[in-house]
Amino acid sequence: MNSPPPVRVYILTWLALMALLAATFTLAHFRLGAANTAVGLAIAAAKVALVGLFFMHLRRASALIAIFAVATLFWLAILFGLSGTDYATRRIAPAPWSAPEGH
Amino acid sequence: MNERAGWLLPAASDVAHRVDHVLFALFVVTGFTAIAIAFIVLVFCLRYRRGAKVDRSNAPANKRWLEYTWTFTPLAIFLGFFAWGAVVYAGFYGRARGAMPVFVVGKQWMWRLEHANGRREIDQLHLPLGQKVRLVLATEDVIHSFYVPAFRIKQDAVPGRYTELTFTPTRLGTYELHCTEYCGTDHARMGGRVFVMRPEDFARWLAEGGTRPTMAARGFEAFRRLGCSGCHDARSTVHAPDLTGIYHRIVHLQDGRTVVADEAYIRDSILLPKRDVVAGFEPIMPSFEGQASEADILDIIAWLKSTGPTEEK
Amino acid sequence: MSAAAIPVPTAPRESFLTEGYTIASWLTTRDHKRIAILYAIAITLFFFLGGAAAALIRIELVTPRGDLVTADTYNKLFTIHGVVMVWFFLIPSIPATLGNFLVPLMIGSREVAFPRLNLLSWYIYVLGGIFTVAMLVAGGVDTGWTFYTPFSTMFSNTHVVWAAAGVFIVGFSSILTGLNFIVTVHRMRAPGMTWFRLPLFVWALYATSLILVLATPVLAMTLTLIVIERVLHIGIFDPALGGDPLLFQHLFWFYSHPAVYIMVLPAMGVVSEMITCFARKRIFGYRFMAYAILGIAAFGFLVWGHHMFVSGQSVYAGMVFSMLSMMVAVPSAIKVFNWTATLYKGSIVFTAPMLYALGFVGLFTIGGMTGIYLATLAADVHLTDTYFVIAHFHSIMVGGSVMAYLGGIHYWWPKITGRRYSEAWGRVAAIVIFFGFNLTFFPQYLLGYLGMPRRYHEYAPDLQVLNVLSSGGASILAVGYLLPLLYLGWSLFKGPPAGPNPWNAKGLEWTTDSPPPKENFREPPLVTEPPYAYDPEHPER
Amino acid sequence: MSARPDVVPVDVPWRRETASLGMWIFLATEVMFFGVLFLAYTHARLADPQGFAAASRLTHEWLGTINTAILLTSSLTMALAVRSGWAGHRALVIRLLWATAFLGAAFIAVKLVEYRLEWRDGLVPALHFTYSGPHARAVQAFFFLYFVMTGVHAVHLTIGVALVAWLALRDRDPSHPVRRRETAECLGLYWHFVDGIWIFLYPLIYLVELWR
Ligand code: HEA
Ligand code: HEA
Ligand code: HEC
Ligand code: CUA
Ligand SMILES: [Cu+2]
Repeated sequence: MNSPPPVRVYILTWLALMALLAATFTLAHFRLGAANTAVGLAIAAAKVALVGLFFMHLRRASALIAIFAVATLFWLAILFGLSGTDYATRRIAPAPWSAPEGH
Repeated sequence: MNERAGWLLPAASDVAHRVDHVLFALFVVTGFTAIAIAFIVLVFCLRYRRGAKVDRSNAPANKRWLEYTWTFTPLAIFLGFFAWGAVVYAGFYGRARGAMPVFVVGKQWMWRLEHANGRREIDQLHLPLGQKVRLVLATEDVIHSFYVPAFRIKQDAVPGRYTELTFTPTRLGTYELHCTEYCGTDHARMGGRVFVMRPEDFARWLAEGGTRPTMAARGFEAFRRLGCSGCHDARSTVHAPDLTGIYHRIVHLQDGRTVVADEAYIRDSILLPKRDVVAGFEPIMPSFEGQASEADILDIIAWLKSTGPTEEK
Repeated sequence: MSAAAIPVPTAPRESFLTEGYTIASWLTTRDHKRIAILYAIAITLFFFLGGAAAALIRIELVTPRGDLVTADTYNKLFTIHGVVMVWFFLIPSIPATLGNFLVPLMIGSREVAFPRLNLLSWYIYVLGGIFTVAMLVAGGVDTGWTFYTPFSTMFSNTHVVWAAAGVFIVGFSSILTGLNFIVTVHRMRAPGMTWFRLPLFVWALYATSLILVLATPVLAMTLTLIVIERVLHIGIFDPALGGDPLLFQHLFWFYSHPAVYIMVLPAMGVVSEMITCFARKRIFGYRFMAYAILGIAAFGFLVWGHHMFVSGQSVYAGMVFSMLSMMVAVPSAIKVFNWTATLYKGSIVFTAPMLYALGFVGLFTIGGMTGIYLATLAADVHLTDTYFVIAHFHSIMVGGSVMAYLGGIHYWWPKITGRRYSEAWGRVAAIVIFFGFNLTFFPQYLLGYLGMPRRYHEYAPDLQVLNVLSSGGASILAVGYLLPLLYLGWSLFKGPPAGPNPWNAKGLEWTTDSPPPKENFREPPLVTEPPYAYDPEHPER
Repeated sequence: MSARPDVVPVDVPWRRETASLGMWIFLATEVMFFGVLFLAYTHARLADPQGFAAASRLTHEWLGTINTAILLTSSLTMALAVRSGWAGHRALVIRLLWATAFLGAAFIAVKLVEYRLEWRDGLVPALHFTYSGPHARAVQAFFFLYFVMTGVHAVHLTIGVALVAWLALRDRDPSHPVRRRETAECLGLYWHFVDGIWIFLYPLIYLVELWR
């Protein structure tokens, strides 16, 4: 935290972000099946990582803050993961149902 | 009617006994532990009360082995109960071969039940002794829960889908039926009676009401028996169209035509699926020529009609 | 009494209470101690509001027929009882009153990290409360505190939107309190106050804050979706649109199960302080106790599906959640055993706070153990949504947390007000509450096993005896809760001065005046010893 | 949200970063807040992947892409504003803050144009929904989530723009130090977080089966 990081770092990060944006937009035009979504999300994760590390200065932040950042994502993973145990293993037989009058 | 003899709840199904065993074991283990803890606390409190002349030297502030003992012993006990409970629980949802289906529809604030032969009852359920029963539950409005304390069974009826439950009544008598998922004003009054009868009495009773099962109910069975649900369930991994409410819907076909899904279209889709392939789907549906009887097809159509929003309020 | 050893304490001339006497000086204060008192007043009001609803519920249930109130009124009663008791009383109870008052004192700080935010959180709480009371006046809400859809979104004709808004708002007050405590504990500790010198109360509040911060937003967004669905008639829980009502349950319990630990962890912290003090002994297994607190907080997030065993959730998910529920019970067991072991070779006095603490240990154990019944899949199928569940959670929340809260109020009363209360009355109240509790809720375990569903205002006539017992117990309980109001009120004006440390207790909060000065400590404390340096062989030290 | 360093008696190492720690914790709550919507999206999309693809084709992916670029750039200006604060360049700070606020406002403007187009096309569930092609149910679910998610995001961004503008105005006053300012740092964190949410929204909304 002594001297601020050089401006160059910021510009390079921004360029990388723009490049990734172009990449994700371009790749989406190719038919990759399920990989389309995977690639889209992976690139998004990479972009967020760049923003976090360089714009939000996670790279220079204290361990404590890094732990909080990671823990948050972990908790989100719990929400997705454990509700996933239900949705992944549930078989649904749809039944007729309609909303009441006025809905 | 007073089904509880003294303060004991009758156990009137195969499931009930198994659940009671688990509960009894829980009661013994926790009861013993609770009394033991209370006893130790009492002894300490009396013995080490302020002013009592006792040896207080070298009072320990921690002991590793003790901590590990009282970490892993409870864990082992707890996991034991988990495993036992899970096995019994799985039994509720096991394969229901040879089970007698009963359709249950919850509705604010009553239960409508329908037997395989079409006999309907409201807030009452007649069952033959010793016959395995499979309840298929649905609801017309909010979530309800079907609860027969004497059977120790309970299952929510969830909007938009069917849920199931299997058990065998094992004791003659009349038992309470409740709704145990809060469903609005008369939630407390949404209940009734379950009558477990001798099989011959049940057969007689069933014949009295001798209507045929509704076509839709049979269609639902056929839809599952023939394997249609394997592809057409919303959650199926096979990419096939959702058929809920298909009747009278406009369908876009692969070749650009649009048709209205009437009886003939559905019939063709079952027997000659390659003819009208729906836009956006692969033509993987096999023909059911020879497998699905004419009666099946009519039943299925009736069933599909009944899933529509406009039909049958 | 150890207080006899102290020369005849006099009240300090200046304290945070003498900083200003106007109402404005209270309503604009940034002093965490004054904010704690603002909270205490507000939550006491809400406790009696929730209690009044409970009283009406129990009176209705004296007879098996629904003769006192209509079905709709009854439904509104238990809903308002649940909503008020959970969100407006128990969740803020210990954290926002005792926690606000004590955390900075215990870590040797002059302030919380964000004093203005702290005051803001009180105002947000009040705003949420206003919404809730307005909703009540306008006619109430009848969804149950769980807001299950599609009932709440499409079928209820009551003020769901207002109720949800009230809870949504009060959630932000929780979040701000939690955020404040986390940063305070990380950043404001006095020199020498290392993590393993923190009192367990601080550990407990730290863990609670983590839960508040990570779970509450999920509730907030879920309630928002409920409101949108109700207002616009479209949403993601609507089965007619391919939505899933069970998704709501997942989201609700993702918050609400951790929330039950929000309600019990601070109580555990309070009890740990009191047991060591009145046994004059170091807490047994300090580190295990601290880890157990963190363990409960973390594992508490993994078990929410145990509220959904018969809901139509997949069988496998049910098994996963059942197993994880068993694991989260282990740290609780560790705590019970360590409290017990703390008594060994202690020098125990049975003051009022100690009676509350012992009551907590017993009733928490029973409530926790019945939690194990419910976590056992097959047993839960029979017991879920019956009075067994009601008895389970009241054991922990009323027998446990409310007991601990009252105990804590007694224990720190001399510190907060600078005055002593009547010990004799304190003990009487503790004993009345303990007996009232047992008489109220033990019959309910039986009722549950016998198959009496919850949220019923009518029931089978043969269950009347047990219900009458329960209602009788509730009236004793009501007396027990009114008593402290009287003698603590008396102490406020007539109680003798307490002196800085009437219990002869350890911990930084006892080293300063009672009531503490505005800046907490006359000079910045320096910590040199581990917590709870009690010596049972020399209880007077 | 301001820490009060003046009331802290001794400066010990762990007392630093008070406000930014608070901000990070606040962001944790925000992650969980949005997490619910992402979970709802995942659930609805897995229930009908084709429907979501069809719906995604009704969005304006070019506007979405341009908006992403705008927002990423605004993150750059914001980060540089914080950095210039550390370096002590007051004039630069103010200019960069205005640039950030401007880009944020531009994003919202584009978003409004998009909403307008969707209204015209009858894609606004509950208020003006006329779509009746295939997968109508899923399309409706998609657009419901679309409006909730982008709406909540836009609200966050609007708050961000207001705060950035406020800070830019305040910084003209020379009595405010630009150097050690946790307010600006926290605001920066918030801004980048809002950006991060959009980064995930972008592929989930605009790019589903774009090759169709
Ligand atoms: C403060 C509140 C609180 C706490 C701490 C707990 C703690 C626990 N709860 Fe409880 N619970 C609620 C409040 C709470 N609960 C509420 C409000 C509901 C109902 C909500 C509603 O539907 O309205 C509920 C409902 C509820 C259910 C769902 C019931 C149903 O609706 O079907 C379940 C199921 O698993 C459950 C389990 C547990 C378990 C396993 C614990 C464990 O954490 C308990 C661990 C503690 C111990 C086990 C005791 C100490 C241990 C020992 C002394 C060791 C020795 C013991 C043995 C060998 C057995 N709870
Ligand atoms: C957080 C805490 C909390 C607390 C402290 C309490 C406290 C009490 N609760 Fe409550 N309860 C809940 C949380 C809590 N409850 C929840 C979450 C539910 C579920 C709601 C739902 O299903 O949605 C519930 C539901 C619930 C029910 C089930 C209703 C039903 O399902 O039909 C019952 C029934 O006996 C009950 C009773 C009591 C009693 C007797 C007390 C007593 O401890 C209260 C004692 C206090 C007083 C009595 C007030 C003091 C005195 C006065 C105000 C003077 C006037 C009093 C008299 C004239 C008697 N509660
Ligand atoms: C192997 C998977 C599979 C099975 C088994 C199957 N289907 Fe299909 N079905 C499909 C697919 C894929 C389509 C869409 C392509 C087409 O129209 O052929 C389809 C289309 C249909 C349609 C037209 C749907 C529309 O939206 O217009 C109907 C009606 C239908 N099936 C009924 C049935 C019935 C009744 C059965 C059982 C007797 C059945 N299907 C069994 C895969 C299956
Ligand atoms: Cu139906 Cu409760
Ligand atoms: Cu729980």
